[in-house]
Amino acid sequence: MQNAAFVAAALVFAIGLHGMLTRRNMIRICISISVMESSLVMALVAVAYVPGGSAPIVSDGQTMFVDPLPHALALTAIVIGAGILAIALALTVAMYRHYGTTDVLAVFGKTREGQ
Amino acid sequence: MIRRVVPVAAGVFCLLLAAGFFLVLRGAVETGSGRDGPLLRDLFTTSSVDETGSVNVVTAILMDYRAFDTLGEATVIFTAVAVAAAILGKPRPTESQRTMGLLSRRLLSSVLPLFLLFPLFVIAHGHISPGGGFQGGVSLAVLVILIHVAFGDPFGQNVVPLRLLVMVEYGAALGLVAVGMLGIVQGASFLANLAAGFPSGTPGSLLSGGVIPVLNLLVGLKVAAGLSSLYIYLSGHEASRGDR
Amino acid sequence: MSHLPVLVVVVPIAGGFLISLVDLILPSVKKAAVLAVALSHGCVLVLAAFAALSYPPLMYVPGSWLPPVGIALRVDSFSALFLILLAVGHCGSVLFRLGSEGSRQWEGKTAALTALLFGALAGVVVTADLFNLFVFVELATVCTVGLISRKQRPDSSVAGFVYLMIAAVSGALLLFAVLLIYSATGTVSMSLVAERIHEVPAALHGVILGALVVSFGIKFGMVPFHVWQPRAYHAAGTTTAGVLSGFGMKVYLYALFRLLWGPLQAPLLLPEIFPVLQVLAMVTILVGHLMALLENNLIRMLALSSVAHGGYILLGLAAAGDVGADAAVAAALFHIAAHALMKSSLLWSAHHAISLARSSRIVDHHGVAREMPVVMAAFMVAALAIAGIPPTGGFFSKWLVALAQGSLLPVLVIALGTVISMGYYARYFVVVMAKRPPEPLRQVRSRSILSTAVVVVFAGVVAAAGVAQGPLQSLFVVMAGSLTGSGGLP
Amino acid sequence: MIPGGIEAGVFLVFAGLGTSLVVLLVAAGARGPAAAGAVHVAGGILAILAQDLMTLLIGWEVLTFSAFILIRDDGGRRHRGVALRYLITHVGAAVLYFAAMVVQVNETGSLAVQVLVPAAQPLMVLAVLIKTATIPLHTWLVRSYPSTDTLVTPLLSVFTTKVGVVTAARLLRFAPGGYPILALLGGVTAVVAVVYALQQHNARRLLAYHIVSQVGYMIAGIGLAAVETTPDAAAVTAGLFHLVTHTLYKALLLLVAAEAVRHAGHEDLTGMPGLRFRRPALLLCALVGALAISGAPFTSGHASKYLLKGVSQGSPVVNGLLTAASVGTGLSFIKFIYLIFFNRVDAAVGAAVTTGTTPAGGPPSIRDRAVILSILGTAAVTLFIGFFPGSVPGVPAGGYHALDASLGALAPLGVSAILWLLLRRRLTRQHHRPRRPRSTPMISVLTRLGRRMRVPARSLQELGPQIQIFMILAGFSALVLLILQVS
Repeated sequence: MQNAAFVAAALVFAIGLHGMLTRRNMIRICISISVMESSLVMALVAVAYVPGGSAPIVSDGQTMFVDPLPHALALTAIVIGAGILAIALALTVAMYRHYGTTDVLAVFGKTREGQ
Repeated sequence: MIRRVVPVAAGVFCLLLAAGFFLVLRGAVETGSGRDGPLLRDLFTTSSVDETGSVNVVTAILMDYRAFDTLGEATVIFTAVAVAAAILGKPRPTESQRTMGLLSRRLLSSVLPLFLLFPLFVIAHGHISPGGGFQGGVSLAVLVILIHVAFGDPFGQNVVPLRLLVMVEYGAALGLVAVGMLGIVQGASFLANLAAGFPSGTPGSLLSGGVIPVLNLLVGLKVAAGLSSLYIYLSGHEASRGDR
Repeated sequence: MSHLPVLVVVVPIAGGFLISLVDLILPSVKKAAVLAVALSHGCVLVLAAFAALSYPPLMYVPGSWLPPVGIALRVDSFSALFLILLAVGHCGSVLFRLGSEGSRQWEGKTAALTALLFGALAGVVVTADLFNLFVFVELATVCTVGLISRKQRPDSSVAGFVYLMIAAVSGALLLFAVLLIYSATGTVSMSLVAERIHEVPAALHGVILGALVVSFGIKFGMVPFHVWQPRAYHAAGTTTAGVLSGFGMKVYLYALFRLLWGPLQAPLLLPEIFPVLQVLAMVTILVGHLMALLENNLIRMLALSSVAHGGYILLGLAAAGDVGADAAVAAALFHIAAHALMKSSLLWSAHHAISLARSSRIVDHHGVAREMPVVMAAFMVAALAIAGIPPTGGFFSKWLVALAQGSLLPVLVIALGTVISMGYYARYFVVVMAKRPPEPLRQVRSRSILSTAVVVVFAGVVAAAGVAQGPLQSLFVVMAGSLTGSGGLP
Repeated sequence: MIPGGIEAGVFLVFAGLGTSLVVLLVAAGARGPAAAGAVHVAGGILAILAQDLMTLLIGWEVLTFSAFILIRDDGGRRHRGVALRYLITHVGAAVLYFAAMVVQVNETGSLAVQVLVPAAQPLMVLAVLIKTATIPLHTWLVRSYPSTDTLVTPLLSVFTTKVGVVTAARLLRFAPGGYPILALLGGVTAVVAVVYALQQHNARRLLAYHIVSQVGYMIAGIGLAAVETTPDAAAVTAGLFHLVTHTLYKALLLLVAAEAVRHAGHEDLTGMPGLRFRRPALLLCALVGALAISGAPFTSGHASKYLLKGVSQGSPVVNGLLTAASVGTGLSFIKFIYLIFFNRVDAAVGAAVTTGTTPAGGPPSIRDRAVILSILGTAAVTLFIGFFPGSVPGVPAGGYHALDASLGALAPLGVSAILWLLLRRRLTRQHHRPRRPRSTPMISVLTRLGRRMRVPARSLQELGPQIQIFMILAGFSALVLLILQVS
């Protein structure tokens, strides 16, 4: 069960990384960054897994809980990822306004000429 | 040729890395499960209700045990909005009145109050049920975004002006710090909860958990205001050069 | 008083919020607010540093929760140096900006972002919790991107985007390492990790170490992870580049020191890493200097020189591989302190030259020194120091780093680096001291005494540090002892 | 603090000659160079007074940077390049010194000035060879010294190379396997530089090559100290005594050259107007200098060369090289005196090569008086040392003026005279375009390499962010694999 989640996390990581390395559209790169970070969140959640554990909300009769700390860490990591994604998108918008394209290599070529 | 080879090579590279990722992670978890001694999760789940007054252990960790992290991440959102504002400049709503169809608008206007209710519930019950400030705040931001999408930017700006959002965000951010300082004023430490003498209430009821509900509310407001202003910055066009 | 470790983080963060609010509702007092925030942060930092020096280490637990469940903050005499540097950097940069830029520059978010950046950096210094470290590193990243691309120029957006992509990889590696540490040891508190890390198998330990080294290597510009740096500094402008290179980079190096000696116990458990780091440091020095030699843009040249100097500090770190090698850590600390002052002084005095010549290309700076002799004299003193010419502080820090090396090769690399750096600084001197500028310079805007004074004081302190190197060195040895002596965290 | 023995003599020369040359600069109205020159003198004095390696290094660096300013001061584009190369070369020497110092301190734990440990010797040898402009590392000297103001060159000639010699005398005993490599290098330098000097037609460049050659004598003397057959103290004394005498007469000759250049308005020896007996005092002083550098009896140069010959008895190769160099030196200075004072120049050619400053005319200015005064003073000191070598502190008395010694010194000069008669036409032929010495190979290789690397270095930066991310991840994988390998 846990291993399956790890495999899924690893695959999502590979997908995100592949997108980051090969895509030229900046919005896709932003999405890839986000996907890559989600894979770590998935791994965090999978690490927290305890066989037979329930959600960490204490109520009567429950004694087995999954590990709550990674959940809290995952929440924080998600929010931080959202902040970074927002800035990446803002930069994409700014560059689109200047250059009229979201192709990262084209933008790079233009700044090289500008220097 | 190269265009075909590069993605494949990158794919192989990524898969290799992913395999390493998996192996290492499994090795780490096996090492951890082989370790004896007290487990941190038992520490949390057995004592968090008494120590924080919050039934939801995740919220207890976020808003009490590791509230300092939460201050940091709230600051990240704050900073992200500030950076987006700095990069994109003052937004101006689009001239065109692009809105959704009439039916959707009518439906939305009757459902919107309910939409408002849900995030508020999530925020208020953050310490006794799944949810909390972040989740509620994000839902609240969706509400604002929905107004913009459904009724057009000018209308949305009229209903929820950017200035108001920004003020709410700054106010909530300062409020977070102020609640933290309250702990110091009370003679305990920064962001202290029950240790600073705040009443814990009955665990499981709405008014319990010391400052946790307050923090939830502040974080919820901050995230809601931050994310919706981010949307406005991203969707609005830059005031054109001639205006400056 | 006992709340100082948390105040060094909270004051600038609250200050950042406050500056934004003041900007919105009462713009007329913004300058005063910025100055007040910087000065109060400086005061808190210095007080915290001195408190840590007199009775180390200072522990603090926000929310009164002790480490297994809560986050601990920790200030010892090793972090005291960095706190002082941050105080100098925050107050210095704000004073410099106050003196050097017109009122137009005070609109926008720069001031708030600077305060938040220094808050985040202080957080990295004081925290004793791995995940908290991640949060503050990411906060610093976000502030850095904002400062890089705030100018709304196309090339600054590109530089910001590149930095963001690379920082995302760096952040992912850091989070990955934290995740591995948590799964393997069941805690994210540095002191507890330090107690349990020996149970972790060597292979896993190596992966964690590699991830952390690369993650922070990206941030401080270790070759070959440095490629974002010249572009980013060029886009950020001299004032911000001075902050990032002078003070930001040092904090990431601090984190690397802290992690290697604290939670990872690398000198005890994985001493094989240090020769690897030594090779990386030598490559960093040579590549940084050589690329700076080829550069014809002043800011990019200085940025690449920063890369090389990160290598010197790393060389000190690598030499400290033996347990208790306080001398090497002290040498690295000396170089950190000296380079922080030298590089910010260089970049900030370059600010004047660039605004005078309206270009950051070196060839456009003909005759600049004749227009502003005091600033350029400060530049030259700082350049002599950074190249390592005795008797400046920069020379003694290099000397101590070289003395700590076990073999001859790193010493020769240090020596070669000095020649190359003297080459590019001398080329710049020759240009600025030329007689006739080929084209008329801009009408000199009144430079305030304040910004000149900041530059001159920084350069002067570095030059004078050579005279006081004896006591300084013993101070740094004490600081290093608190990192290595107790084997890390208590 | 004040050193004893022959080093006291070096100190006196540095302080006395340096100060008077700075005063000369002040009198000549060159305020900027005078200030830098004062710093230069201070650096030299600091170096000779240094009791530990660190202070000595500081002295080196002060000398380097003040010399950089002195050379660069003219501001012409070519001079800037020369000054830059000077600076880089000397910083290179200083960092070799630095590396040697690190090794020394690591092994002994002490910074005191003493003979270095064997591991540090090769580094310091390289540093000293650069500093003393030993062939083939001499190009910085012959490029930079002739390009400054005529009155600055004497000042420059006093310190930089000489401080290198003093450093060698204090720190170096380099003879791996019993071969006096340093001494041989010095001897070869003495000969080769003289051969180069014979080809020169620029007054100051000729003298610059003679500095290289004469410093080769000193290095030969000091290098012999490492050989077992020679007593250390004698060899070092001989080398440093030659330093003292050479510094004085080379300053004298450079000042004479400055006067000649002022008269001619240019520096081409073959186009000098032939002063003859219009300036008898100048002629006499020039003769004193030329005889001294050629080692004629009863001159200071003879005394120091006599000591050098004494210590080089043990190694005939060095002795032979030094003698050959003496022949060349004599020949070169016959040419020097002849061309300045007795040449009948073709008026048309003379006018054609005349550029720059106007020839002297009218009543002598303060500058002229000051220059004459310095020339006379230096000549007097040179003569005094020539007659009473024992008066220099640390120098053994007696034996200099004995018949066999004098005849031994005259023999090479006789050969020079014969060669002069044979080769006069070739040596004094007019050259309109003298070849400039080529750049140091190290620096030209570096600049060429830099130009080649610029394109790939930049394109790597501009390839786009994804390549960089790939590099980061590949670096990460490599690092982890490496750690796993070693652990």
